[in-house]
Amino acid sequence: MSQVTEYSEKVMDHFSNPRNVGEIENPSGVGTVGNAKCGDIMRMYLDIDENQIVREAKFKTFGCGAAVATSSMATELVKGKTVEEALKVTNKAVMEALDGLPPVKVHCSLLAEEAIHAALWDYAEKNNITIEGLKPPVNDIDETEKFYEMQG
Amino acid sequence: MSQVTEYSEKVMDHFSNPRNVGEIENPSGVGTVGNAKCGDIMRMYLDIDENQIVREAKFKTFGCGAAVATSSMATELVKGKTVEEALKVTNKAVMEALDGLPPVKVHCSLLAEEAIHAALWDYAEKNNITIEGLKPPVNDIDETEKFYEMQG
Amino acid sequence: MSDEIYLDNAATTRVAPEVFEAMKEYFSIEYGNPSSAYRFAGNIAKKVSEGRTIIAESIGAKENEIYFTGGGSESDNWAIKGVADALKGKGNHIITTKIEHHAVLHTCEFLEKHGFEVTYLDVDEFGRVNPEDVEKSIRPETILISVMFANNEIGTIEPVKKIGEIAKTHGVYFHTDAVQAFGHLPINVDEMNIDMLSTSAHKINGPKGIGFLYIRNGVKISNLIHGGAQERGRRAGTTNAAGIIGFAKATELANANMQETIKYESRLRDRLIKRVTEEIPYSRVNGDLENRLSNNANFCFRFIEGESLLIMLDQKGILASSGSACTSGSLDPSHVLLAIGLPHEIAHGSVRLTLSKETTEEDIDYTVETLKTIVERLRSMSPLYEDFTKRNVG
Amino acid sequence: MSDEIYLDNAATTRVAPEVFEAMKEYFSIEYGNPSSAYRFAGNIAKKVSEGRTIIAESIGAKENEIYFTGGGSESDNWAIKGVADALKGKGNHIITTKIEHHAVLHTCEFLEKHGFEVTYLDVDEFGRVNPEDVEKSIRPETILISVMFANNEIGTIEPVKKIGEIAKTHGVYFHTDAVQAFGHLPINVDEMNIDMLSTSAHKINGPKGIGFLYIRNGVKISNLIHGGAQERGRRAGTTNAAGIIGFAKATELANANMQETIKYESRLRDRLIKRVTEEIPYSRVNGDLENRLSNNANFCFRFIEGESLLIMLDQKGILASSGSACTSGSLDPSHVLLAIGLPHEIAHGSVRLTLSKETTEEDIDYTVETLKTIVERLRSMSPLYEDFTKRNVG
Ligand SMILES: Cc1ncc(COP(=O)(O)O)c(C=O)c1O
Ligand SMILES: Cc1ncc(COP(=O)(O)O)c(C=O)c1O
Repeated sequence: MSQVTEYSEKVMDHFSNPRNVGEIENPSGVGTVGNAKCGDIMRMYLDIDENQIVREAKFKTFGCGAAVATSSMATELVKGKTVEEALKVTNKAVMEALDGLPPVKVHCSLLAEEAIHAALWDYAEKNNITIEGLKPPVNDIDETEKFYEMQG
Repeated sequence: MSQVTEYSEKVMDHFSNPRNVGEIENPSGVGTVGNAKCGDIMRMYLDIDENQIVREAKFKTFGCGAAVATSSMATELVKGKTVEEALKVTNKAVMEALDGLPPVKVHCSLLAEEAIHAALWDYAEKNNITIEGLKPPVNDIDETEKFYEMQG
Repeated sequence: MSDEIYLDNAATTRVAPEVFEAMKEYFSIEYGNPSSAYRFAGNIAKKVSEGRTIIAESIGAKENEIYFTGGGSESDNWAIKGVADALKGKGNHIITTKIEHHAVLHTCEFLEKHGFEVTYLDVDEFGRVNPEDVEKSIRPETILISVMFANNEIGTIEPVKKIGEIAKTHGVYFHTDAVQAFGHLPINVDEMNIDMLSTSAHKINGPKGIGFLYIRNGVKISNLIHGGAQERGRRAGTTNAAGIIGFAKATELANANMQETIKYESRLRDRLIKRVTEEIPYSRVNGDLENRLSNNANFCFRFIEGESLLIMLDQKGILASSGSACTSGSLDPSHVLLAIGLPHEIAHGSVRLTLSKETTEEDIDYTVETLKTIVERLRSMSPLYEDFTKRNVG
Repeated sequence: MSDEIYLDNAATTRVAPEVFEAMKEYFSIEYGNPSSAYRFAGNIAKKVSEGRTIIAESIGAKENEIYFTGGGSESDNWAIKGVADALKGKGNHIITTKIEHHAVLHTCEFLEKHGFEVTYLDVDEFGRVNPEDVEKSIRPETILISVMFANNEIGTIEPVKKIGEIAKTHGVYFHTDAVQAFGHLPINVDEMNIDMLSTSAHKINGPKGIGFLYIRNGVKISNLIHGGAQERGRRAGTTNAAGIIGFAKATELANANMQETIKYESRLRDRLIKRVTEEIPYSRVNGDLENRLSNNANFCFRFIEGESLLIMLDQKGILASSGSACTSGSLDPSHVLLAIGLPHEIAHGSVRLTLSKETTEEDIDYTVETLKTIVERLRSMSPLYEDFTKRNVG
């Protein structure tokens, strides 16, 4: 793979010391994207206050080094932002903040963007509001069922 | 080619210090075999006395290391022999006397045998005798003509 | 490098110091072309020929049945495409398995685009090919059976001898990719009825860029690399004398200590497998536990992904691999793990640890402890593990 | 070896000490697989990538247009068979010349057995291909033109740039076998409109078993060696890191001193040619005197045969070659000498002396003196010379 060589120092830093790993109890919004079949699942928890400001963001990720690093960076980027601003944290923004990703890993940054959107969608649904420009997340994690049936 | 490695010490000796190189003036028999196109020409001169004993044998050869060595060995082998005995100096005998030849060079020993036969044939013709078992040599050196026309 | 624990010997190995010693003068001192007419070329020709003899004898073959190539991939390509081309008048069917190396699989796929039909046999959950399946797949138009000697990912050793017998009975050529087996296991091409066999020097402490294809005398096969008359007119290219001499030395070393090495490595391997499967929950070992390469251990750890695991191992000084290094750049999990029936998500969480005789028991124990910590850490970050524990609680 | 005069540098060259130095740690110390996920593989990947850059830049190509192979023969086979396979739907005609290396010729002959038509262009008495002949041979179904950059036997440099222009105008791919030219002559694939270019490291003081094929981005070509994803999925086989690093160093050295080397070698070569043709009667130089590799001299000596000459030279410490070493085992004279119009019997009496920058003027003078003695000696044994002198007297 050679990803290690190709990962920037920032990526390696966010992989080795991921920021905001964990769960939020009773989150304002939570979203899970990706699927285990493809080897990446990201779950993002958001704590959003009454001014629509993201107070806290946490993640859990099953995936490669880039998946972990992009999740970590995505949580960092949305923290403190308004919902509207958070929505504009694109995969490009995540990549740039990480000083780039190897071409085969670009999809991880897309996943991070999707994770933010999924968490925001959940927040919007729970609060019965509409966030302009936000589309419902695609759920393709049904494969995971099979996974639990498997003997370890 | 790797012939050098594959040549026996005897072959190398007969190549480096060929015995009986040269011409015989007014030979009892002389024969030229091979053709320049294939890269080998051998000419053998024989001096045969009234008792049909080969007193002297000389050769000239255009050809590879094995061609020179087999010519040299062939002259050695026929010297002192009767015509009848000389006729029995086969390519196998020449090869054995040289401790063998690499497979791609076996044809040189055949040429040496032919050279003996050609010289004996010439002797028989000149003296109007028949040597039992001796066939006329095949002349295929006509290509050589073209050779002389070529500018050096 | 020296303070790291190298557990990726199935990917490539260190050139043994003795091998390097044997090769080195053939770079700058004895550098000539063994096909030349001068004496100093002759010395090289002699060393190359001695090397060929060592290698031939090690598998019970004749010198003139060994054809040096640029490595295992070339050997595999040559065997399969060469027979396909030579026998295309006779038939167009090839039998192989789902767990072959890509050098075999992609070659077969290429041939499928050229009018050939290929049967890719299933394997059982341990990665074993059933010889009966081989036999049942033979058709009148079958021209080649290609089954690997031992698998590069999960270490399973295939029933090559039985397959060879079947191939012989049915008059079909039998090729085996022995890249992982050569120098690691005893091989005899006659006893095993092998017609063609591929190897690669760098898997047995030899240099990269050199391998050979054994071709039984009489086998009809077209050339893959046409040109000069090297390798008896069947594989062109200026003879890589240093490579051959190094490969021969590596073969010699491997053979001299084969039984000892197998014994030594198996003990460490078994310790590794035992400790990991006992001490790390939700882990499994892949491949056959009995018929297994002595240096191979392959694990799946549920709820985590292989690359993250590899990088963390690397950060702790342990060099391992997830599946085949050749699938680099691809996001699909190993075709071998899928073939033994693992779902994608579990196959993604695999790691291959391949030992050498330089591996120590301390290395193994350190690796187990490190794995425990890393797996735990990654699980604590895994949404799959979160769901799993919540379900089990709930 | 050290007290011998090595004049067979077109066959193979000595690995330069700097090259050996650059390579050596990649055998036993940094031996990993650059396609692996761990850091120490990363160091190697970096060196390999730097090497690719050096090599790419040396011919004005991009890094991702360089594909490492096992040598010149593989590169030639790949270029020709790869394009033939990829474009077989478009056409089945290939244009090449009568003086190509066997790696090209035998590959074309193989394709002829598979439905392709090949035009083998004549050359003039100096071994030059006429670009007009190339143009005239192009048909609607022509898919490839393959003309060597410089000939390995007689040193003639072909009008590659003109041929490249013609190929481009007609929309036909142009491959050139630059095995003898790379590192010896300035090459720019864009200026010369080259689509594919074959090289081999051991011709420029690099190691054997490594070469590359340049493939212009966008060129349609099938793989020759299928398997792992190395070389961007186009040439399988564990990366030969030491080989690539050595090749890159050799390229660097060759480029740094190219003009000097050309000047130095040409002077010695011209001295050799002048003295031989002036001082040895019935001798001729083969090949083009102007467009000629700076290290190549090729002579015919009438009335004598090449192998005998070679062995005697060897006995005097001079290592040379007659025609191509690849035709070893064959009794036919060089196809190149026949193509420039020499009759068989003269072609048999040829010797190729190829210099390097380590060759000295003393070496050249000693070689001339030795040649004089040997030629005289062999003529005194030659029945052809006997006939010739008798005729001229009579
Ligand atoms: C012009 C030419 N092409 C191709 C080759 C083949 O190269 P290799 O022997 O490295 O495969 C050679 C050298 O032998 C050559 O001189
Ligand atoms: C089973 C098997 N076959 C073929 C190969 C290809 O060998 P190489 O990379 O030397 O071409 C490998 C190793 O990569 C292998 O493990």
